[in-house]
Amino acid sequence: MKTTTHLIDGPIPSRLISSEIEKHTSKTNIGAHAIFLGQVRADLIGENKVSGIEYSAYEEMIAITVQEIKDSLFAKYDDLICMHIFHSTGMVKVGENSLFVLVSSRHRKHAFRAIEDCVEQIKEKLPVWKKEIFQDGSHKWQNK
Amino acid sequence: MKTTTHLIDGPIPSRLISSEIEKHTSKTNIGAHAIFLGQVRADLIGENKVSGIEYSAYEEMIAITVQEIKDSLFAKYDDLICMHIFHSTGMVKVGENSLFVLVSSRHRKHAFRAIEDCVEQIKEKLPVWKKEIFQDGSHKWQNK
Amino acid sequence: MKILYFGVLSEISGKTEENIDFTGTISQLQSRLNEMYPDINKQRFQISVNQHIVDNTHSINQGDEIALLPPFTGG
Amino acid sequence: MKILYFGVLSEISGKTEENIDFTGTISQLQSRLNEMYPDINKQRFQISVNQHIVDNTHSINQGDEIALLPPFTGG
Repeated sequence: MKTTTHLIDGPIPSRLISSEIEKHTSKTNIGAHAIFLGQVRADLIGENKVSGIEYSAYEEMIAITVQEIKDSLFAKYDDLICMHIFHSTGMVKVGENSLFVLVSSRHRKHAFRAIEDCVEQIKEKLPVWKKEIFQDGSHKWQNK
Repeated sequence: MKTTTHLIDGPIPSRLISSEIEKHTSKTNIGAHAIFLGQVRADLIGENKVSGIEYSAYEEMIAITVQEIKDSLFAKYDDLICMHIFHSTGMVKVGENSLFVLVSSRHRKHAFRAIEDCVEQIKEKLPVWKKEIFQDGSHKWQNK
Repeated sequence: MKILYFGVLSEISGKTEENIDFTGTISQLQSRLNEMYPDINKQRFQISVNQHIVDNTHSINQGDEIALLPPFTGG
Repeated sequence: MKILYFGVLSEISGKTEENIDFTGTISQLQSRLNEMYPDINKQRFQISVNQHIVDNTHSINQGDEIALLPPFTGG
């Protein structure tokens, strides 16, 4: 249950997903992996189409927040074996991925519960901000 | 919403996960991917430790079943954009993956609902049978 | 008529498929199977005809593909 | 005391960080910010001291790292 906090400069490389899964081959008590990927949508805001999102983060606070999320998940889901979070910073274009969460458990039920809980906590607590960049070059800081 | 039924001979190659994600880069209405992977556990049955699982399937029936699962998911989750199922046949060793499900949706809620629903339907309806192979060479057909 | 044996049933019958001469209902097929492989009816299984699961009253035609399906255990 | 501006607040202040001479409570810091950047207090934000979110009564020491945090929008 070590804390590995990963900020990735630019989009999540798709090969990272495969390589993270491969790392779990030796953990033979795992029966289920659940993965979440957040992909940048070409949303239309008024007449402006999103071309990408620029993410910024408070790096020094992220490790603390990830540890809090981990502690809460491991307290709730005793079947959980490990979890990993990767978040992009900088520019991520439409169709690319900006968030990669992996949770692994003995049986599937807790993987399903933990993946959703984890993503909701990330949305609520992780000190990351998105700035939508439009095709015409303008931008908008996303507000909740 | 086409039916792509994939039986994979042996374990799910981890690079398949990356390559499937890459295929969705051009679908710019997708905001969320949820993935499930089933990994073979080194379970202890009595004094016998599982070394792998041998899967067999009724291939001709699988396409029909997958289409039924798809139809039910797309009827329930209108935010869903696509889903893909890959299942192993033959031998899959401990630590390797035998099931790979990918669902993609506009927003995350329906991806979370659909991935769990889909895996439960696979367990219930997909004509696949597992034979646990033990370290001493003996085997046991799994019974529900 | 072709008959497919899956899972533990392939072990009991000693084969994955065979052709048998049969017409009648699923109920009648089960009696026939009981004579051929007395241990099969100790197992729980469903029966499909041309890849669709059917009940005991269903009538089988020559040329149908029958399959004996133990509880599914994929995933 | 170091103060970090995130998200839209970095745009309003025109900087991502600066050092200011200040001791007092978070409430007093907000008054000071209001003088420095009148538009900042129109925004919703939380304040952290040394990476932990605090309330208005918290006292700031020299050497603390303060951050102004608009609502998080990661993912």
